[in-house]
Amino acid sequence: MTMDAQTASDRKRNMRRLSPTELKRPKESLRDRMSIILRSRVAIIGLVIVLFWVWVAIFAPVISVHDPLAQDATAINQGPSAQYLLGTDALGRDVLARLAYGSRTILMLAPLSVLAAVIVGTFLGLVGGYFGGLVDEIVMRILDAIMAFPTILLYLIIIAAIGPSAINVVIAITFVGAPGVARLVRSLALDIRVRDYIRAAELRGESPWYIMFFEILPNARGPLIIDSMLRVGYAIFAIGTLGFLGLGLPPPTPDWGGMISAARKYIWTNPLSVLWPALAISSLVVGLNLFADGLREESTRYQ
Amino acid sequence: MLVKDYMTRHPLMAAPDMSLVEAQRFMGQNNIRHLPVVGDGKRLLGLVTRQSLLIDPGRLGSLNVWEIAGVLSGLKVKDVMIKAPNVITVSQDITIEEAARVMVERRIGCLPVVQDDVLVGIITEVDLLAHLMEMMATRHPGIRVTVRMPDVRGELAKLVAAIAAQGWGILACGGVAAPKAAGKWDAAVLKMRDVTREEVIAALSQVEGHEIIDIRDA
Amino acid sequence: MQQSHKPQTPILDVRDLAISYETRYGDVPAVRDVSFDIQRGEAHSIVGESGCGKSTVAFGIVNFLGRNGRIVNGQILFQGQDLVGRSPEELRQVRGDRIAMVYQDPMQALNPSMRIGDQMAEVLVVHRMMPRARALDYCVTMLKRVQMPDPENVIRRYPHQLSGGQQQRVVIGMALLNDPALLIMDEPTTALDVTVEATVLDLISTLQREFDTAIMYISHNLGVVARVSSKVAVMYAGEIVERAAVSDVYLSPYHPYTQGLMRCVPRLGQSKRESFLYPIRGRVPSPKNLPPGCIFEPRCDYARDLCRQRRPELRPIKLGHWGRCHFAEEIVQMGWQPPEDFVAQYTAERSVDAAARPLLKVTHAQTFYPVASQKLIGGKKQFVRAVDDVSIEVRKGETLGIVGESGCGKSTLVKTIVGMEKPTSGDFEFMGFDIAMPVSKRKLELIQELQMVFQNPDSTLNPSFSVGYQIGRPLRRFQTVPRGQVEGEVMRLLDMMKLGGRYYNRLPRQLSGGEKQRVGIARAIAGRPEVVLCDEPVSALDVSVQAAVLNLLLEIQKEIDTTMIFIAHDLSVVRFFCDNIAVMYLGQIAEIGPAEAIYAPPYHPYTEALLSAVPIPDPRAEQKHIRLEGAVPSALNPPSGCRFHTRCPRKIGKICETETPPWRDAGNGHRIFCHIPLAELRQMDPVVTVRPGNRLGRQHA
Amino acid sequence: MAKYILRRLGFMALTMLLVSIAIFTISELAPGDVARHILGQFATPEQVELMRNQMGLNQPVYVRYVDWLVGNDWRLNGLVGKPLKQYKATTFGDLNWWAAEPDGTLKQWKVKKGVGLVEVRVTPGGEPEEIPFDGWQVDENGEEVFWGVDTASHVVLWRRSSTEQKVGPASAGRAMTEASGERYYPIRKGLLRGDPGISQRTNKPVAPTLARRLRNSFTLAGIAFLIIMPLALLFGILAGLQEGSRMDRVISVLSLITTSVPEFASGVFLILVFAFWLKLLPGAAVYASDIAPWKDPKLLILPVLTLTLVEIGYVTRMTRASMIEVMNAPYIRTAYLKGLPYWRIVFKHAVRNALMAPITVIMLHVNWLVGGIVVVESVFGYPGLGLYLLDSALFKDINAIEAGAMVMVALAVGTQLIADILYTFLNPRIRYT
Repeated sequence: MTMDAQTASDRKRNMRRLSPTELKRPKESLRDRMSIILRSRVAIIGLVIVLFWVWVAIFAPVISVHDPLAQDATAINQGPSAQYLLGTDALGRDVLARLAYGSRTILMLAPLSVLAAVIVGTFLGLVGGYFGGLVDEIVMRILDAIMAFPTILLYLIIIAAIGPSAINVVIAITFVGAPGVARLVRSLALDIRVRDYIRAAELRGESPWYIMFFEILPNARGPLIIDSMLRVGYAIFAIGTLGFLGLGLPPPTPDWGGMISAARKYIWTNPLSVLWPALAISSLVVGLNLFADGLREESTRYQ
Repeated sequence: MLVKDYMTRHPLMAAPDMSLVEAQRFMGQNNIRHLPVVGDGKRLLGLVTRQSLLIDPGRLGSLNVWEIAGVLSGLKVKDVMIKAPNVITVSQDITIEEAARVMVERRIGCLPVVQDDVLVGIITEVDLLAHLMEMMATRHPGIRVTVRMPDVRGELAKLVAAIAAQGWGILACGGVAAPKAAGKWDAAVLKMRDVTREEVIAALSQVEGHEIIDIRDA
Repeated sequence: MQQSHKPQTPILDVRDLAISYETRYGDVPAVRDVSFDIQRGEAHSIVGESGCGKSTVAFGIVNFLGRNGRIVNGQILFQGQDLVGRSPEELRQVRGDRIAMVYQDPMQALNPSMRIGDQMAEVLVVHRMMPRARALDYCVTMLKRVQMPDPENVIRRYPHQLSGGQQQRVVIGMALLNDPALLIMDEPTTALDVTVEATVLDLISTLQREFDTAIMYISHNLGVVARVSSKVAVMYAGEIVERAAVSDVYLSPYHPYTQGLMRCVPRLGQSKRESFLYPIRGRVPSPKNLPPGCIFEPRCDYARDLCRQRRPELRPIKLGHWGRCHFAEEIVQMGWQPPEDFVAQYTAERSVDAAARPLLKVTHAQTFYPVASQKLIGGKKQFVRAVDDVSIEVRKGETLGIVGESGCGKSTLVKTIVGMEKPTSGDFEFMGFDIAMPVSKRKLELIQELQMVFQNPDSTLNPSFSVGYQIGRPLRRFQTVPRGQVEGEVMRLLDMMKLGGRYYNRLPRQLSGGEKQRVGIARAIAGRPEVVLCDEPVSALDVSVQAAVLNLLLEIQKEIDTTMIFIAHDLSVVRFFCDNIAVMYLGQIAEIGPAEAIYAPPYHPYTEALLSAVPIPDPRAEQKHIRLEGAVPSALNPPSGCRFHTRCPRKIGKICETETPPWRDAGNGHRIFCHIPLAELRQMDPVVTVRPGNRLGRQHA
Repeated sequence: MAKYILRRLGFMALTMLLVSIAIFTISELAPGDVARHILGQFATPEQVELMRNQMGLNQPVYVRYVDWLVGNDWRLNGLVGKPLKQYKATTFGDLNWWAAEPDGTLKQWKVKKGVGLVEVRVTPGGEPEEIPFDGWQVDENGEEVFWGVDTASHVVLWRRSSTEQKVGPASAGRAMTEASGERYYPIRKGLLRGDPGISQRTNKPVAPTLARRLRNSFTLAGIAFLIIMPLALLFGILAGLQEGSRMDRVISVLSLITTSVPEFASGVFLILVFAFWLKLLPGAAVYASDIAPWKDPKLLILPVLTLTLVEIGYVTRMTRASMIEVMNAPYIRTAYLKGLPYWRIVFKHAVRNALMAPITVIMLHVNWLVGGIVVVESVFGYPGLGLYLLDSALFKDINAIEAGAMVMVALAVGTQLIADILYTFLNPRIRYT
């Protein structure tokens, strides 16, 4: 007997919750879905935070008057002033500008890498989950091996091998994230593939690809979407970590993790320049997770 | 003919915290005279009877009317009940006459039936009377005849033989020493179905030494 | 008789109970105005279709309504005292001590990580403060009383190590440990096989007498109710519509809904040739949206203006018979006539050409599943012999029924025929082609001719696609109609399913169970297959819906002359619906033949036992009492000789254990796989006999 | 069960093998190399080439891999013509390779300035002494050459002509760039024989450093784990007991926030608050290499706290979800309907089932914990395994990376195995065959 310890937690509930299930659930329109979001205060707070950073990213040039790369030798490691609202870093660069432009980087890379991970993971998960047998065994063994790896070690090795750059960060995060997505999709596919409508499709002689992508995938989208949103949070987390460890984007690029790592050395002289990026990345991840989690809680509450 | 066949299973019961007022109403509404008091798991804690509902006036002697009302409404079942060790109980595997003996000797009207301290039922006077009633086939119509005979071995057999000779069946039969005639035995009830009074008299009067002292349709 | 002098206080007296659930759409009344009482030692059933509030009443009594449910009105007098408004601690003392409950799915109800003994003993430990060791002894005694084999061993096991029937015995034993005054049983046998169900029902009756326990028995199965209880309350949409002694309700129901229910279920022995099922039209109203007058008015054949305006009360119509209908007396006198068009529609007789070449012919089919060896090293590979040497033939236009307990291989057989399993050996011939291969290797034309209807309405449709798309997909794939006409054909199919075009764009979640099943049927017949395999198509449906779906299948059969293989575990339905029946046991066919022949002697001993176990919704029916011992043996290592010999009540000796039985041909295609000579089999008494009497609404049959 | 564990151990060995191959391959493909790192930006190509030669990097990657895995002394002793042996000659010296004579004396050779090749000889227990060398052999070209063992554990091919002329450091970076020999083969015992080799970055044996770092990391993670587990399980159970209650919402949101804040950010916050503003605690955790971290617990507080903050929320949420699921299970309904007191239901029926999922997931989470440790160590400069690995990776110090990675993978896969076995004990329904 093999066991899926990872899925042990998200085992399907066998029992319907007692009461309200007896009532039919009415049709869910877009407005209903919006109302789900609006009903959860947690989700709203998260959404506001995320939207704030999206706004910052879009209007970065407006928000910051300075060039994020411009160095001002006369103002090194300074605290907030009228000229530099949030102060400057060790090279005399404007922290505010770097924060604003840094949000662009991170808000581009994180969703991109998650998208890539979801595409790869979904494909592998569907193939493994639907075909089962040897194919599944091989795919899952490989993914298991990747997942058995300490994540950070994986990042280290990948980045060490292909060198730090934006695209490599995306590749690394995809590589690390895809097995998780694959596992999720596989467990959903395993659940869905024994449903009668899949058997009906097989009895129509449908091709495996049709069944995977048209019969199974649409029914897995709910958990997949929420999982992806949580993953964006983790991706930001990871990008920040890579930046902090010096494995992220190459130096002059504004990158929150890198900013923290650089400013960490001057924490005793210029504590604020390390505080700002730390606050920025924390708030963004917290916002995203609050949003995703609020949404999940609310969408499962009445089921 | 054991207690477990005649007792009331799952009797009404009360929790020790039930107020006395409520218990009174409860017994009245459900027309019962004995209320076993049980804790969790139906463990017998005590028994409330009609008598125990009557409060000893000594307890209230020094109180004024308002105080009396207050005390009465504050009284709980556990304050007035006969506490468990003092309640006479029986096990469900004794015979019904044994239960009757206990009740007669102790002059009590009810016996909680207990197994491992847990209340399994209750047997009351009414249950015993019901038992008597059933033994005498009260519900079934027939000729009820009381025959007085000498208290000698073999006399009942003669009587039964006489009835058997007629091909009749006996619905119920019970005997007791004749209350006012020494040396005689009343074969109290011989209840028979589908016969007439005349036929019975004719048949039984042939038995020597037997005397029909009462015969009626019942 | 002895009870008459005892106090008249019922064990349970529910008065005007109303329960509501708070949802995001506001308060929804789940149960309204429910009153009934249960006397000491009485078995009282509550029967109704799913979602009518039966379980809610039960949970209301034990105060388990969840966070959003509450009792809004009424009293629950238990042993004379009201449970509504009592403190949680008082209620806790009552639960498990004076009121116990047995639930539908025993596997789910037992804690998977605790030993049976501990789970049982804690009831005594908590309520009676009994020391654990003594409590365990007591549990062993109790397990003996519920006829559990080897109880000393069982208390040390975990729930998953017991069979379903044993688990249910454990749950029943646990419920009875504290000698409760009231035992609530919520569909306790629904998950069990019919033979196990029969033994559990026997056990319940025995224990009820022994413990003098009042039983509130909740079920949707009219047959089970008739067997276990003396009184019954019929619930509909949260209200009790009729309440009386079982025989009164079954033989002369007053309420139109009860009458309708009785007309929906086929009686054992009826067949489609001489009788009809009359579904109740419409569907159960949503609790959010109840009609202002009588709740049954929208579906009632007798509805009048008064019914629309005023809600009827539950009133005594005659002694001990309560009904919630304004016109109960009139209705009964009027009698019921089926709509004329309805009768005309279904009376046309179909004939099967017995001499025709079989459309589908399976000979010596075997389907085995390999099982991993249990040994550390080596070990021989073992096989589950799910289907082992089965031969069947189906002629055009014929319906073959396959019955048997779960695990008898009926599903595997069908899966092998449609190509979802690979046969291990045997010949599979369909329309002259060899089909002993999985579906992926078959030609599209062959695939088209063999389609399937599934059991579970909730999973038969893909929740992401509209009804129209899903019915249209086989049309496009098999190119049954030219491209441009697909939509029209889907509309036609929807009409045929009595759904109509407005269903075209609906998503499955907007459909009721019966509607989903109709769509599933439409999808199966869209490609105009020769053979449709139905895997328990109505088992998951409520009886009123079941009748409609069965009628629909009959209609399809008539209109497009489809051949069908019909799997079911309900022997009445199979008898009603099928021309020929195969009874399967442990991967083999025990008896096969025309439907009417299966249900009359000569029987295979297994068929006889099955028929004896079926609960029949007719209090006049008398069944022989035959109960099978033990559980179905493992298909990994089936018994030698006759596979049924381990449980056979008519075993004749050594020969049953050693030799494969011969086929006894009883003529007319009726064959029995048994060592007992045919002459002897013919002398069996019929299992079911019905005392004569009028059956409501079936006079014209 | 035994079969299952054996299979899993086999799987673990296979994973480690694949990982080690992958790391070798990747580091081979990666641009730049360790020699360049060691010598710095201004080294000449010749110096780099020399360095690579000395480090054995010129050999094919598969040879290096096999050497790393199973050692090469058994192969190299053919070149020297004598068995090779490890011996620690002086109290403070390193464990070095020597060529062993049949009589038990051990020999090394080195080039002495102005003298040429000399032989270092030692008898076990005695002091090493230098004696003049005269063992040149003539090769097929008629030149005088010699295969010997140098003082830095290489098998070296010396040529008489070059050893006597070209002497003196080609100094750049470390002194090892002295060129005296012609071919270098670093001698190693191989990982499978318990020797992870010498760190190319520090030029010290990997094993002792790794052990010390591992001990430090274990201290950090162990303390954090001891704090996290009881607290998180408690919070998770409390929150899960009453889904939607005020307590649940507070715990859920707080745990979500703490998990969402990356370690480096929360570390920074903690430093700012406790070290910078309140001046209560030191802001870094730098230890001398031979001091065990528990000797100075004050330094440990902030790193442990950082790690705890991030991890506690995760475990709490896990436990909460599992608890909610269990509390909705039918057997809890059974327990309720049996009339059990609330706390008995919670402790006897719910908790054990509810802990099944979190405990296994927490064990699996060790991966994540390791990642957290790297960052936390990096934030506080804590001398743990994570930081060692990070530095080694940035330096492409292949021996250190490989050794560290092996330890981590063994840890990760091992905990998974433990998690699975634990699960079978918690859940009687699963018995491995």
